[in-house]
Amino acid sequence: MVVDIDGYEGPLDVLLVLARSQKVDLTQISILQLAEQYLAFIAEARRLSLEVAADYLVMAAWLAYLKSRLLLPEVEDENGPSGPELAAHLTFQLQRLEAMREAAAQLMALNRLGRDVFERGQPEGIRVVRNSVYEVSVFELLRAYADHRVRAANEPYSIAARELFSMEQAHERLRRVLGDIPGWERLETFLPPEIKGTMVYRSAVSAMLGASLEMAKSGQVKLRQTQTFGPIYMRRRQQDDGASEDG
Amino acid sequence: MSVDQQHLRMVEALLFAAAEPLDNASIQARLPNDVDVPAALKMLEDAYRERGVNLVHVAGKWTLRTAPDLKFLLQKETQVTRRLSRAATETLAIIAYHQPVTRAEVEEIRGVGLSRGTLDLLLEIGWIRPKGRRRTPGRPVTYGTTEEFLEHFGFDAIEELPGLDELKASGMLQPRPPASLVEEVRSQAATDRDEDEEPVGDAEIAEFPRPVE
Amino acid sequence: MSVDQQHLRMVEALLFAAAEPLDNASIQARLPNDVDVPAALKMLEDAYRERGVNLVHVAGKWTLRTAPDLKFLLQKETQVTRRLSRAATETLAIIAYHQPVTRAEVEEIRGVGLSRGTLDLLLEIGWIRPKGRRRTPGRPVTYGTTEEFLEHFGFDAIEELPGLDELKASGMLQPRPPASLVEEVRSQAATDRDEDEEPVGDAEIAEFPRPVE
Repeated sequence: MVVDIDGYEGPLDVLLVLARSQKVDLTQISILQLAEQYLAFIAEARRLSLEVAADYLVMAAWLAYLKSRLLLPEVEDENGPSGPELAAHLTFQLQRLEAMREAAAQLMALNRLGRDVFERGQPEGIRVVRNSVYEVSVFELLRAYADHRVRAANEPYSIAARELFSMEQAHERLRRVLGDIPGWERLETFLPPEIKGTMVYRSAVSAMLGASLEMAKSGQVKLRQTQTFGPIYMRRRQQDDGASEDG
Repeated sequence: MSVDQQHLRMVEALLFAAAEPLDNASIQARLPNDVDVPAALKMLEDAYRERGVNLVHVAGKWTLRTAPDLKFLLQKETQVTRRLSRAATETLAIIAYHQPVTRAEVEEIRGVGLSRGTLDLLLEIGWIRPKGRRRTPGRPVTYGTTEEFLEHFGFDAIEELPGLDELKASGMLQPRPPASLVEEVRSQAATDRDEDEEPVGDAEIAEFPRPVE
Repeated sequence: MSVDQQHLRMVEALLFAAAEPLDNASIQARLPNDVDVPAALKMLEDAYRERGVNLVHVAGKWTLRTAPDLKFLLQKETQVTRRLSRAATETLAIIAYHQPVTRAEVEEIRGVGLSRGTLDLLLEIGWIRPKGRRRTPGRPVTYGTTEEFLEHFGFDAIEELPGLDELKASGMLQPRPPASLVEEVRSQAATDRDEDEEPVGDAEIAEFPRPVE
């Protein structure tokens, strides 16, 4: 047997070719015989060390199973389709594929425009009255999006800058509200009220702390924290304040 | 409404000048209101029937085309049309006969995966297009044929596909085999079983994927 | 040498399909030797004399032309269909896939600024329209596609546009894109629509060009 696995369009195609070799109508073929033919075909391909694609092997395994189901008497009340039902489905698939091949051949043999029949060679340009002046086909629309995506996928990925509260913003804000602080206030109360979102809030708290430390260092504010992880209080530095009580 | 010689001349001129098949409305829109366009088209269709050029109805529109029997004269002139691969022609036929149909369904019918580029090519030629989505899990896109497909192959409507009725009647366009086929195969299998005495090795058979769905 | 009906049909088909006027010699070259081409041309010229299309002799060659008195029918053809530019097609595709989407978002997705006319053109054609406003600083207007868009492209609903995975499966997306971006963007868009957007009030619509019917 000559095995030319490259020439086939998948396992169903092989089966159809083998089925035709039985020289009977497709409804009359012996699925059992067909299964054996196919298994022999695959065995031969492997003996010749040809590369056999996975789907051909899957079909071989399935046909071996089907063969066993067909040889055993039908069991009543079994879950799932019976052997003959499975075999019928395979016959059906073969018939359907053959029918579609014939349909394709008939279609291609029709009198086709530009090959067998011809339009006017020099039309003056009358066209169907359309609603839109601009013309784009579905294909062009999809193509445009696909091309765009392909281009986008090839571009280097850049990480967008997160929206965070910066030290500069904290400085600016503290400077602005400093005059309004008579006594000790929790540092968080100086946060802008419109801040939402965990990440932005956390960045604002740390920026605020950083800024307040800088301002304490330059002598503009005083800070106090009474225990580890406790709230931090801040107030404006006053004339009579000493310089060494920061916590 | 009437058809006189001048009306026929007008419709004829429009059809000759047209760059593509024209529908009734497009012809009517360019003509005086009193022209009975359908009647004029019918008369022209008859007048051109035996000529070297015929008036034909494709995709619900009217167009003039050279008579099919003269193709031997004209084919010499044409550049070689791109030959479609077997996979592409089969895929086209399956889409035409089974539409609307999903990519997975095409693959199941052919029993093999569609290589990339096959659908793309048919989409680009303009013979198929996405039609909608199947109401099944994953809502896959379905494909169907276009007007360009009808125009290229000379169909007025998709119902004119060759052999469509027979295929429908024989159940070939259904997803499952007809009951009669199951019965036939069952009796065939019984015969095989009686004839075949070969013992079955079923040791290595556990669970196998079914080739369907 | 003779002229019968079949010869006339042949000459007629050749003249009809020819992309340029033909001279006697080139017609003769394509026909069987026994066809009397000059006689056939003379007969066809007579046959077409009173018709909507005439066989005319120009610069020593033969061609079919619309009868001069019917030229007015063709001149009504002022509405020339134009192709949409690549930038506009891409913008339209992005709006279709990412809607509702702001101008700035389109620019970000395309990675290039939108020229002033592109959105205007799409609005004027009537394929896109303002859909609402984003609840973000500046309250930018969002755009989406229209009924006319669906009609033109033959979709029943915007969900019928093939997703990225389907574009890929069809072979349109050759290199592999980041996984199912469209679905992400879609669900994001759906969320945005619900949470981030308020409908455009009538007063606001007034500042935008209405889609042309």
